Amino acid sequence: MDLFAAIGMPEVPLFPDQASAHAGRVDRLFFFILAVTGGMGASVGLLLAVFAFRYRRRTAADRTPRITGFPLLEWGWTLGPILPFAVMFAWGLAVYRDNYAPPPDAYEVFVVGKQWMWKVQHPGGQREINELHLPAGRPVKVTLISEDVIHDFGTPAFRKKVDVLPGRYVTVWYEPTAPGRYRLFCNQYCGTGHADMVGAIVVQRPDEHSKWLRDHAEGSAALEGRKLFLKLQCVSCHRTDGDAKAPVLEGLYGRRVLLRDGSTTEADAAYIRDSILYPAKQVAAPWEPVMPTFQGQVSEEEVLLLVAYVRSLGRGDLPRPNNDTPPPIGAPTELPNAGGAKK
Amino acid sequence: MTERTVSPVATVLTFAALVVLSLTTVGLSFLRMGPAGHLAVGLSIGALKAGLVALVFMHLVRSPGRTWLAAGLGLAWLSILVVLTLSDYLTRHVLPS
Amino acid sequence: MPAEPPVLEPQFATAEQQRSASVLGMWVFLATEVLLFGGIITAFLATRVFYPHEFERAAGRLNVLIGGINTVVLLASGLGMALAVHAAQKGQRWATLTWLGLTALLGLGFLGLKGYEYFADWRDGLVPRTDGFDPGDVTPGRLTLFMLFYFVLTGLHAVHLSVGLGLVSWLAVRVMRGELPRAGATVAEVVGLYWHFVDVVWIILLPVLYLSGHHEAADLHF
Amino acid sequence: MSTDLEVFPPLRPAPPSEPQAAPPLPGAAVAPSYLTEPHGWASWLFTTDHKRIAILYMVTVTLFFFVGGAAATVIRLNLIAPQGSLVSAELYNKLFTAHGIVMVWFFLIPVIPTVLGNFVLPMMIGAKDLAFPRLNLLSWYVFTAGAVITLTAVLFGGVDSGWTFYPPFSTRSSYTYVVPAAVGIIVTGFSTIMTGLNFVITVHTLRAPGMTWGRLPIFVWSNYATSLIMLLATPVLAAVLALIAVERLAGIGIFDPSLGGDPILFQHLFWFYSHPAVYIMILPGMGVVTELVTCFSRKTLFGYKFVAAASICIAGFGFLVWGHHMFVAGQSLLASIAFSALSYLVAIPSAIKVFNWTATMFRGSIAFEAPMLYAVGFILLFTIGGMSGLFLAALAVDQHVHDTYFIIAHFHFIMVGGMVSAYFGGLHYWWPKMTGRLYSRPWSRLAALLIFAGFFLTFLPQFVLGYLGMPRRYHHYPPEFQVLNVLSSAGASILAVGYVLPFFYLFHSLRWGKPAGPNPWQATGLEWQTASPPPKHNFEQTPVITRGPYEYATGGTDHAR
Repeated sequence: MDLFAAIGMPEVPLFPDQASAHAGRVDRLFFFILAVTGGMGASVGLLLAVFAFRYRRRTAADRTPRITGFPLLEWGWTLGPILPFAVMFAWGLAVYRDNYAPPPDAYEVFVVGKQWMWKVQHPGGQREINELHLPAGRPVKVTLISEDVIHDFGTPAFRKKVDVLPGRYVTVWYEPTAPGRYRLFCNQYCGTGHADMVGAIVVQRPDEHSKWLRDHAEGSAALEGRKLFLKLQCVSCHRTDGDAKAPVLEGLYGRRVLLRDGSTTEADAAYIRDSILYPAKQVAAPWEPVMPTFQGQVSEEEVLLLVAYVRSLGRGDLPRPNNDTPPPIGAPTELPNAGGAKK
Repeated sequence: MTERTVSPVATVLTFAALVVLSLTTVGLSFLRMGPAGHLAVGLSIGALKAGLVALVFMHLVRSPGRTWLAAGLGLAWLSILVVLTLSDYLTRHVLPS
Repeated sequence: MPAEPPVLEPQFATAEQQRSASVLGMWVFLATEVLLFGGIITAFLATRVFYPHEFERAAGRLNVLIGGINTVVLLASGLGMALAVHAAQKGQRWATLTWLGLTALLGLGFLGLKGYEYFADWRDGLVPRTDGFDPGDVTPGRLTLFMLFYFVLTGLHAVHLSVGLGLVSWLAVRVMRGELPRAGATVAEVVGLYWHFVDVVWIILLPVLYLSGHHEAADLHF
Repeated sequence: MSTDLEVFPPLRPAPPSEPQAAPPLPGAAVAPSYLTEPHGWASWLFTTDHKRIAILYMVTVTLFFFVGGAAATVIRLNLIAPQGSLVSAELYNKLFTAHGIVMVWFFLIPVIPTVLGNFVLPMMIGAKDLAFPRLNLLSWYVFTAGAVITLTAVLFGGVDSGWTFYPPFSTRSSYTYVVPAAVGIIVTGFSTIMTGLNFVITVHTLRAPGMTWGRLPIFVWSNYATSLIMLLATPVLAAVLALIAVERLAGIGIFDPSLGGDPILFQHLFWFYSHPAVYIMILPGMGVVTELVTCFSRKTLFGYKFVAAASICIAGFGFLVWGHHMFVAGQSLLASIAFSALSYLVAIPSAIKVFNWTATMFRGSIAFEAPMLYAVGFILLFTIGGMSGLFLAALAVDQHVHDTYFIIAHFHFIMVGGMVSAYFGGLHYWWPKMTGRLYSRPWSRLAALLIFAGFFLTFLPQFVLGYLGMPRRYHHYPPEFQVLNVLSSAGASILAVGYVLPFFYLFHSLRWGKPAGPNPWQATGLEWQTASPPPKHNFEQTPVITRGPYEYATGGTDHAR
C-alpha cells in the first residue's frame, strides 16, 4: 500500500495473501461471521451508549419503572441466534471437509518435522530444509511425521495447518494458484527453537518448477531406499526364490493384505511403516512373526525412503541375493535379535 | 432422629448377593468372549454390584433427593467424558468417501 | 452411651441441618473422586480401542485368583463398616468397636494380599523396566502400557484404601474414648460413606483390569 | 404481551449519584466489626470467619496478579523488536509459561469465588458463615502451599512447557521443573475443590428463612454454578497432571508414542478440565456484573429466570465442547464436527446474559460510579471476546487461526477485558462493605477508563496479527508483524498503569477514606442491611426474606410474578 510508503512507514500487511482457492473460501466465511458478529456487537454497543446517555441519573427523585421481564423477547434472543450459528457451523464444515479429499493424482511430498527444522523430501529425491518448492496450479499432497515432539505445519497463505504427530503419518493438501514466496510456520509449541522453525513455501510456475527439480536432482527416494533395503539385509528374507522367509514386496503397495488373525488391511504407507517398526503388530497371513523390529535403527526419513522403494517395486524388481550382491560396507554382520519371535 | 440406615438383615443379604455376583463375574472370565465381550459383561455386573453397595451399604435408598442428585451428577459427568472421548477414538479411521 | 446431642456449630440452626450438610458434603466429595478415577479409566478405554487383542492377552496374564479373593475381602470389610455405622447410630459402643476392628483388619488383609500380588507380578516378569520383563506374545510396548494402567489405577486405589484405614482407626479411637455421642454418629456415617466408595472403585477396577481378558484354569495360582 | 410496567412510588427516594457519607449512628452499642474484634496475628492466621479468610485470600491473590502481570510486561517488551529485544528464547518460554500458570491457577480461577464470594455469599443468603468454616481456612492454607511449590518451580527454576503441558514435549523434551509445577497445581486443585464443596453445601443448607431458590441473588447463582464446575472438572486435571509426573519420573508413560500411547489422549483429558475452567473464571464475573448493573441502574434485573438458568446451562454445556481446542490436533473428523456444533450451542447462554444486562439498563436511572464503569466495560469487551469465539468454532476458520494471536486476543478479551474488569468492579462495589471506608471517586473512575482504553490498544491489533498468521509463543517473529506488535506493547504499558492505580487510592482510603454507612450505594442486597464492616456473625438476628433480590423500584410486591 503506497499509503505506508507515503508516510515513511514500513509496509504493514493487514490481510494475509491468498495463495490458493481454499484461502478465498475461508476468507468469505470469515467475512460472513465478521458481518454477523459485527452487527450483534454494534447493536449491543449502540444500545449501551443510548441507554447510558438517555437514562443517566439526572435528579434525585428519579422514578424508574419496574420491568421484570418480557418472555417473548427473552425466547426471541435465546432461540434467535441458533439460525446464524447453524449457518456458520454448516459453512465451516463444508469448507473444512475438502481437507480430507486430496485428489489421487496430487504431487506428493514427504516432510519430517524435528526439533527445530522442517526436512522436506520430493519423490524425485530432491531434499530441502525449511523450504518447499511447489508447482502452481497442481494439487500437492503433503505427508508429514515428527521425529520427537508435536509440531504444526502452518501455512497462513493457504489458510491451513495440521499438527505433525510423532508415530503417525498425517496428511494435508493444497492447490497453490498464485506463484510467490509465502511464510511457513511451526504452530505448535515445541521448545527453545520453536520460533526458528519458520520457513518458506515457494510456489513457482510449472516450467520454473520442473527446471528447479532438474537442478536439484539427486538420487531418487526409491534409489536411496534400495540402498537401505540392501544395507539392512531385508533382501535376505524378502526374496523371490525358494527359501523366502517373508512376503514378496513386489506390487504390494495399495493391495489389500490378508493378516494372520483373518482380517485384511490396505498396504499403505502406515502399514509398511508399522511393519518395519512394530513387525508383530500386523503379520501377513501365511508367514511366521519372525521379522526383527528396526525401531531405533532407522530414522523416520529412512523409513520414508524404504516406503518409497517398496512403492516403486514392480514385477521382477527385487534384487536376487547371490554372490554378486554382497552386503554393502557397514551392513550389520548378524540379524538383530528376533524381537517378535518367541525366545 | 429418624433412622437413616438400612436394617442389618438387609445389609447381610446384600453382602451375600455381592459375593455371589463377584464369583459369577470371575467365573465368566474363563469363557471365550473376545475383548469386547469380556469388558461388557464384566462392567455390567460391576455396575450392578456398585449399585447394590450404593443403595444398601451407603443407604442411598433412604436418602433425600439431594443425595441422589450428587451421586447422579458424578456419573453423568463421567459418562460425558467417556462418550465424547471415545467418539474421537472410535471414528478416527472413518474418513468421508 | 450418654445420649447428649452433638456439639452444634454456630452457623447451623438445628442438629439435623448440620448432619445433612456433612452427609451431602461427603457425597459431593465422592462425586469428585468418581471423576478422578473415571479420568484414568477413560484413558485406559481410549488406549484399549487401538489395541483390543493385545490388551485382552495382557489382562489374561494378571493374577485373577488374588484379585477375586481381594474382592470378597473388601466386600466383607464393607459389610463390617455398614454394621458399625448401624451400631453407632444405635449407640452400642462395643458393637461399633468390634465391627470397626473387623473392617480395619479386612482392609489390612486386602493391602497385604495386594502387596503380595505386586511381588508375584515382579516375580512373573510383568513389571516394566526390570530386566525380568517378559512380554511373551504381546508387543513389549503394549504390555508396558497395560501394566502402567494396572499399577497407576491399583496404586491410586491402595492409597485411597490406606486413607480409609486411617479414618476408620481415628473413628475407633474416638468411639473408645466415648467422645462419640449417640445422636452424633454422623462422623461414623461419613467415614462409612468414604469406605464404601473405596469398595465401589475396586468393584469397577476388577472387570476393567482383571476380567477384560480371558483366563485359563492354570492362571489360578499364587 | 405488554411488559408488566408498573410505576410505583419507590420504597425510598433514589439517592443523589454520590455515595452517602454515614450519618453518625445513634449511641447504641454497635457490635464490634470483624476487622477489630479478635486482635493479633494468631486471630487472623487461625480465623474461621469467612470474611477474614476472604481478606487473607485477597492479599495472596493480589500478589500473584502482580507476579503474572510482571511476566506479561516482560513478554510485551520483548516483542517490540522482531528479533526479540529483551530476553533469550529459553527465558521467553519460561516467562510465557509462568504468565499462563500464575494467571490461570493463581489469579483468574480463585479470585472472585474466594475473595468476593467468601466475603459476600454467606451474607447474601442470610447465613452466619459457610457450612464448613474450618475447611474454608484449610483451603486457604492448601492454596498457599500449592502456590509456594508452583511458584518456586516456575520463578526460580523455570518451566518451559507452556501452561498446557502437552506431551511428548512436557514429558520427553523439557529439562525444566515440570514435576514440581504439576504437583503444586494438583495441590491448588484440592483448594479449588474445597471452596466449591463449601459453596454448594452452604447454598443448599444455610439459606435464611424465606430465601427460596427464586430469590437468590444472581451472584449466588453464578458462584453455585461455578462451584459445580470446580467440583466436576478439577479431579480430571489432577489425574492427568499426575500421569504426566509419573511419566517424567518413571521414564515410561501412557502418552509415549514409542510405546503406542497417544499424545492426543492427554489433550482430551486436559481440555475436559481446561474448557470448563475458563467458565470457572468468567461465571463469577458475570454474577458480579449483574449485581452492579441492577444497583447502578436502580432497576430490577430483566429476565431473572433466564439469567439464573443461563448460569446453570453454562456449567452444563461447558463440559461438552472441549474438542474445539483440537480441531487440527489429529482428532477424527466426526468428533470435530460434533464439537464444532456443540461449541455454537454453548455461546447462547452467554448471549442471553449480555442481552439481559443491556435490557436491564433500559429506562433505568444510571449512575456512572467506578463499579458501573467496570460493568459496562465488561459487557462490551466480553461481548467482543465471546463473539470472536464464534470464528473459532467454525472448523475452516479455526484451521487458519488456531495457535495464532487471534486465539490470544480472543481469550484475553474475555479474561482481561471481562473477568479482570468484573473483579475490579466487584472490589470497588464491596470495598465500602469490607472496610467501612469510601475511596476517591475521581481517581477510581479515571483508573477504569484508563484500563478500558489501554485494553483496546493492546488486544485489537492482536486480532489482525492472528489472521495474518503470526503464531503464538514465538520469541522472535518475521519483521512484517513488528508495527502491530509495537502498538500492542504500547497498549500494554497503559494497561499496566491502569492496574496499578487502584491499589494507591484503595490503600489510601483505608486510612483517610470517609466512613461508609451500612448502605452507601442504596443497594437492596441482604449484605447491605447490616453494618459495614459487618460484625462477626453478620446479622444481629437471622433476617427473614420476603421479597426478591433486586426490588429497586418496587411497590413492595413480590417480584416473581
